[in-house]
Amino acid sequence: MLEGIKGVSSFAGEVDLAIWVVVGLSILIFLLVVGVMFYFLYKYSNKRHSRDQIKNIEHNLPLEITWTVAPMILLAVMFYYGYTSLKAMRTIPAQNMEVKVTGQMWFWTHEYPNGKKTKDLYVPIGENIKLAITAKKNDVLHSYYVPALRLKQDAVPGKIYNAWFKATQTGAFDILCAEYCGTRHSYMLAKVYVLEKDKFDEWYNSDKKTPFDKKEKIPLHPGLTLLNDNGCTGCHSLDGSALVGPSYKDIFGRKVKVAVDGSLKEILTDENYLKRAILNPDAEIVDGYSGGMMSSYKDIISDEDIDKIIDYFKGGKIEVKVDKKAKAMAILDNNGCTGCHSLDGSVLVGPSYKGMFGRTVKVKIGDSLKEVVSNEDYLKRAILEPDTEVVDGFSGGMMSSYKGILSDEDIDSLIEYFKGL
Amino acid sequence: MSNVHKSFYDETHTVFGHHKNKILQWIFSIDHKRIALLYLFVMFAFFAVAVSTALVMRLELFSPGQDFIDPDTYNQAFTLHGVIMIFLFIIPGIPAVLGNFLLPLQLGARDVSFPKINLLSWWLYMLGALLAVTSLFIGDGFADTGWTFYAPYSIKTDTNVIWALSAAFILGFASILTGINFVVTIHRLRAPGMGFFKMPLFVWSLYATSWIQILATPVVGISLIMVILERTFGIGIFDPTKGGDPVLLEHMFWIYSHPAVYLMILPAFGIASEIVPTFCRKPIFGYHAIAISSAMIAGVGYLVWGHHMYTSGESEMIKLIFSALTFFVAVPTGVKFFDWIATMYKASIDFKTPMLWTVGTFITFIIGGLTGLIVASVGVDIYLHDTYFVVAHFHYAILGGVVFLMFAGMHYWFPKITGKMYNEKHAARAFYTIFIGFNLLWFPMFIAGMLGMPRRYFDYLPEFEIWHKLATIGSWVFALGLIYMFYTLYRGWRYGELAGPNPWNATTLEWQIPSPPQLPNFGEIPYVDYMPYEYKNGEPVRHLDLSVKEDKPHE
Amino acid sequence: MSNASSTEPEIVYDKQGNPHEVIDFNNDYEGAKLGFWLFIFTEIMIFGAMFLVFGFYLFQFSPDFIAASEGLNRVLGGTNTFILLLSALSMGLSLVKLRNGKIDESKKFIWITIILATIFLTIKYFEWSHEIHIGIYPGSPTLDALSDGTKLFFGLYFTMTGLHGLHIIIGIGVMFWVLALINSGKITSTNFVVLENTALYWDLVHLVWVFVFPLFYLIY
Amino acid sequence: MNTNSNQESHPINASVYYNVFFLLIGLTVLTLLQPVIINLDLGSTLIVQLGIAFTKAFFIVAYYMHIKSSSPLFKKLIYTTVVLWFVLYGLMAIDTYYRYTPNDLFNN
Repeated sequence: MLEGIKGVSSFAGEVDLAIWVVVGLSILIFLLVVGVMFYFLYKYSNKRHSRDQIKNIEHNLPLEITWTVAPMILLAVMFYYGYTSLKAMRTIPAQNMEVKVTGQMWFWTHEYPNGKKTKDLYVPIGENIKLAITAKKNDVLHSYYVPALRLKQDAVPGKIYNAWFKATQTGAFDILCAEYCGTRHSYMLAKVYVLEKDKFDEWYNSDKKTPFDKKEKIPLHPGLTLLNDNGCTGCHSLDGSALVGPSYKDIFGRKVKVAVDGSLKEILTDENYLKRAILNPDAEIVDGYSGGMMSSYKDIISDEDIDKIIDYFKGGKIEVKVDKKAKAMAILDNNGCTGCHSLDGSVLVGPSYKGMFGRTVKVKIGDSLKEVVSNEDYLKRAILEPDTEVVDGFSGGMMSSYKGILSDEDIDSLIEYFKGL
Repeated sequence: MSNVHKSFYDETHTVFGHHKNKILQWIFSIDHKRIALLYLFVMFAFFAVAVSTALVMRLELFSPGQDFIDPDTYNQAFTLHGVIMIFLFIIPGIPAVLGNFLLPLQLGARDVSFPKINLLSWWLYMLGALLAVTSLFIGDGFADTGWTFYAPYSIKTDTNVIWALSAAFILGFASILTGINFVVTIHRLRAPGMGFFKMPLFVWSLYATSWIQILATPVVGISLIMVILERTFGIGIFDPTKGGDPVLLEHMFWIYSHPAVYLMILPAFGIASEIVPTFCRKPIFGYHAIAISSAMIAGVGYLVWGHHMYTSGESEMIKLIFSALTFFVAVPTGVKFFDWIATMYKASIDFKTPMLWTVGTFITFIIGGLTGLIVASVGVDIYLHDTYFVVAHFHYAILGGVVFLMFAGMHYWFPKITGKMYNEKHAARAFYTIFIGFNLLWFPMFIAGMLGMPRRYFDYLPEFEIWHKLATIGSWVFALGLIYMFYTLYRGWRYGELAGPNPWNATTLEWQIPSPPQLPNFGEIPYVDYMPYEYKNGEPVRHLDLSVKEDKPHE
Repeated sequence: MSNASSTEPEIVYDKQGNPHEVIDFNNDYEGAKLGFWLFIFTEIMIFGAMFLVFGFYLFQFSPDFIAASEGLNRVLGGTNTFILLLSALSMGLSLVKLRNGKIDESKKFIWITIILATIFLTIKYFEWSHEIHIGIYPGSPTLDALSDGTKLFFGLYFTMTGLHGLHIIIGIGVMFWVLALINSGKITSTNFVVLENTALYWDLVHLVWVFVFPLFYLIY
Repeated sequence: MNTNSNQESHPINASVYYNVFFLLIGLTVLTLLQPVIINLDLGSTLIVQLGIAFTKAFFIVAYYMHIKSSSPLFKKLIYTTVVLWFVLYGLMAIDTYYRYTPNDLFNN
């Protein structure tokens, strides 16, 4: 539902005033001009005004000057109100919360200053929200349109344009796409939820995906929480990339060369080694990294906690099943996948996820048709290079590659999730 | 009436000399009157196609949700509707049909300056039309970009965008050639004595129109070529992944396409300026003001394109400049309307069908024009941009302005073109049907747009349903009215009474020769040292007989 | 353009009895020239629009454009500038000769123009093939790896010089047609508007290059 | 054969062509030498180069294209087109300038 025409942003008043002024003046001009015309048509019809009564009037300079100048004054008034409403709309207060809005084919993403990403926009009432609106670089034009906020700004790929608003009323208001963007243009919908300040803050500082989530966020492995809280992840990545120190990925149970007092030695990273590495990091330095970067965590992390961390390294996982499904759903939602691929078997722009895994499909490679089994490899290719194999009956060029957007881990969990659908 | 000399239906000259074959005599004719009729038939065929696509779209929108076409088909339908209506119907419409037919007749010339290029224009027009039609049936079908071809969607989509772009480019070229032809004709071939301020106002409007065609069309032509190059070679100019700026294409597109709407409306105003004095039985009020305002609209209309782009991310400064310039265009337009209405003062108005159409158009176009002021106001437009309000505004201005006046002109010059008369009573009823259908179709869209219904939506939120239902019902009434009108005209053409050279007692030169005109137009060319609309007590001051006499054959 | 049938001008008389000539559209020199000038305006609008695009990106990517301009071959570009200058002269002289009744010399100058135009195209061909050889052409992997400004510079370079080259090719075709018309006696020392319009067209081609050359080759 | 008096308009002279040709050669040499003689920044380069280009264009249009000796109509048409382009470029320049620099109205 479009939540009414009532303006709920701080500048809606100015815009509405401008609308009423220009519409009112237009109606006035219309009535005047058409009224005079009808009066003449009636009075000087050939039934009432015969030909010998005609007066050939061809000029009247004062009259002509009047009807050139008088409209200019009215037009100047209309222009002025257009200007004031634009000014109110475009003067962005310096104090604001900046939310990044990214449009992509048939999905809006809102990113908050603390990194939270949502499909709908959640804002506190009475605060200045600055929107930095853009579209994905390889995507098309969209337009961010919130009628109730009197806000509209095109999202142009590769460019960032700003808009702002201050909501004056709580509630939910529609976001529509106003610039034609292809097949599901009319379904590129989302909502702005204007919340009370404390409710917003509570959500904003929580792990909850949306303020209306009843469920707490899926708990992290306590070991990971410890790593996060102690700043370990600032230097040790979780995804295998080498930062300042070695990554935590697959850290347990591998063979590494370490430098002990200047000589190299090969050791197995077992529990003991890892414990030593946390408590006395400079004693054995993994080859390729330099010592002196990490300080000892003796007396900072308890033995008990270290065990938890090592359990995490071992790959100990909790609530894997629930976790995976929710995670996959979150990935699908946050990347707009469900805008084009349904979960229930109905065909939108792309094939449905339901029954996707394991089936045999015909795909177009170039101009030729080929049958492939939709297995892990195929699905991975379909996510990373969507246009090389297009499923028969669908058109290419609709989906952009998710290379660099989804990590391998994300893709794996998606495929895992598809298996169960 | 042509008992002295045969009409142009009976004889012609073609680009190859003379032919026995009737069809070849038509499609290779270099007679401006035949070329006008060639345009007429092709154009109305395409008009029928575009109206049908619109009816299909309205039917789909009758209720929310997907009913009988899918979103992709819908997107192609509105693109097809836009491309045909804009490039194949309205832009060439009045200049190529009525302009071609009447310009030499009103000037007292025997043809346009370059008759062969005139024929070439029609062939280019046919080529463009053919490309557009062909692309419907191959590959992924007609382009689905909307007639605006905004990048990067026009670069990414799989449909036959290149075909549609090439078609638009070729049609633009045809329109340029017509424009060149007209400007040269007006400068060179006026009857002796006829200064610029003694020309009929329809000629004035065609003069302004032709300049827009010459100076604006090349800009969009080259932009379309660059989109084609973008798709084939990836030159990067409008492609954000290569650093290009899609907003630049919007600029270049509207540099042409905004003047294009003045290109559509100016000749229509010219028609009104012909009809109003004829049926008021008195000289037009403010001849000079109307003539100069055409030129002013053309000139200022060139500098307002940015008002299509208030939300596109253009700078605030330029928004305000464009807004001010846009309001300024309203002044000469207003002057024209005030002059027409002032002509009605102390007149003796004869409500024949052409006058009915003209008065009806004044109502609809004033609504279209005033809503144009509403969307010219920056802050207001940001709310209304790309909603149904704009759709309704555009159709009130172009359908309710240009096309209605085109119909007025068709009725007005029908006896001149065919030599016959249509049935007055049926023609008037057809007008009322269309007028009611039209308002029922488009007025609800103003309200839907005000409530925030975006355009080009295949589906809509449920609270807009009532407005869509009303509009769809209106579309049926409107379509019925159109059929009624065309059928009345067809009956007139086949079975109507002979009309005589000057059924309306009008004053301009085309009424001083037989209907239908003879091949060389004029027997002797008059010395025109008088104003075009001179009436005394409701009767034309001069009655001339300029028909080609038997004893004085020309060529 | 010429119509032998209408040899006598049509004269109408005003009230005072003064004669006024009715202009015959079949044989209207001034009209033919005006028409061609209007066509030239459309060409100016086309190239003007391209320069608009060029300026738009030059403003945004000046450093990239300057660097990319450095990579173009100024010797070949400069040579081409002189060749076009010469060809514009020879085209003009052919018109002078024709109007003075020296048909053969006029034809000779048209041939010189055609040869110069062909040399221009040959040089352009070598320039382009060198750039394509080192992997610089729209959509090439080499170019895609470079900065956005460079991509746009070369995209515009190929589009604009390509469009200009296309005009030269059309010009050569028109010149052959003009030669045929002279041979068949359709263009004479008194009926020369086709050659004059061809000369106008060639001057336009030259005019465009006058702006293309410094903007692409000399902004570094 | 030709009765249309317009055809024998202005007299035409080869020496005009030669004079303009040498003038254009001179200007072209200047164009090529500018980067060698003085190294300017982009703005000044554009002013110098476009200045020379417009001078050349003036001579080409005035003499090679015979506008100098044509009827006033042609001159008026050319002024109109040139003015139109300057206005168009001006409007685009205003937009580009305000869009890509932090000087736009309402400071955002």
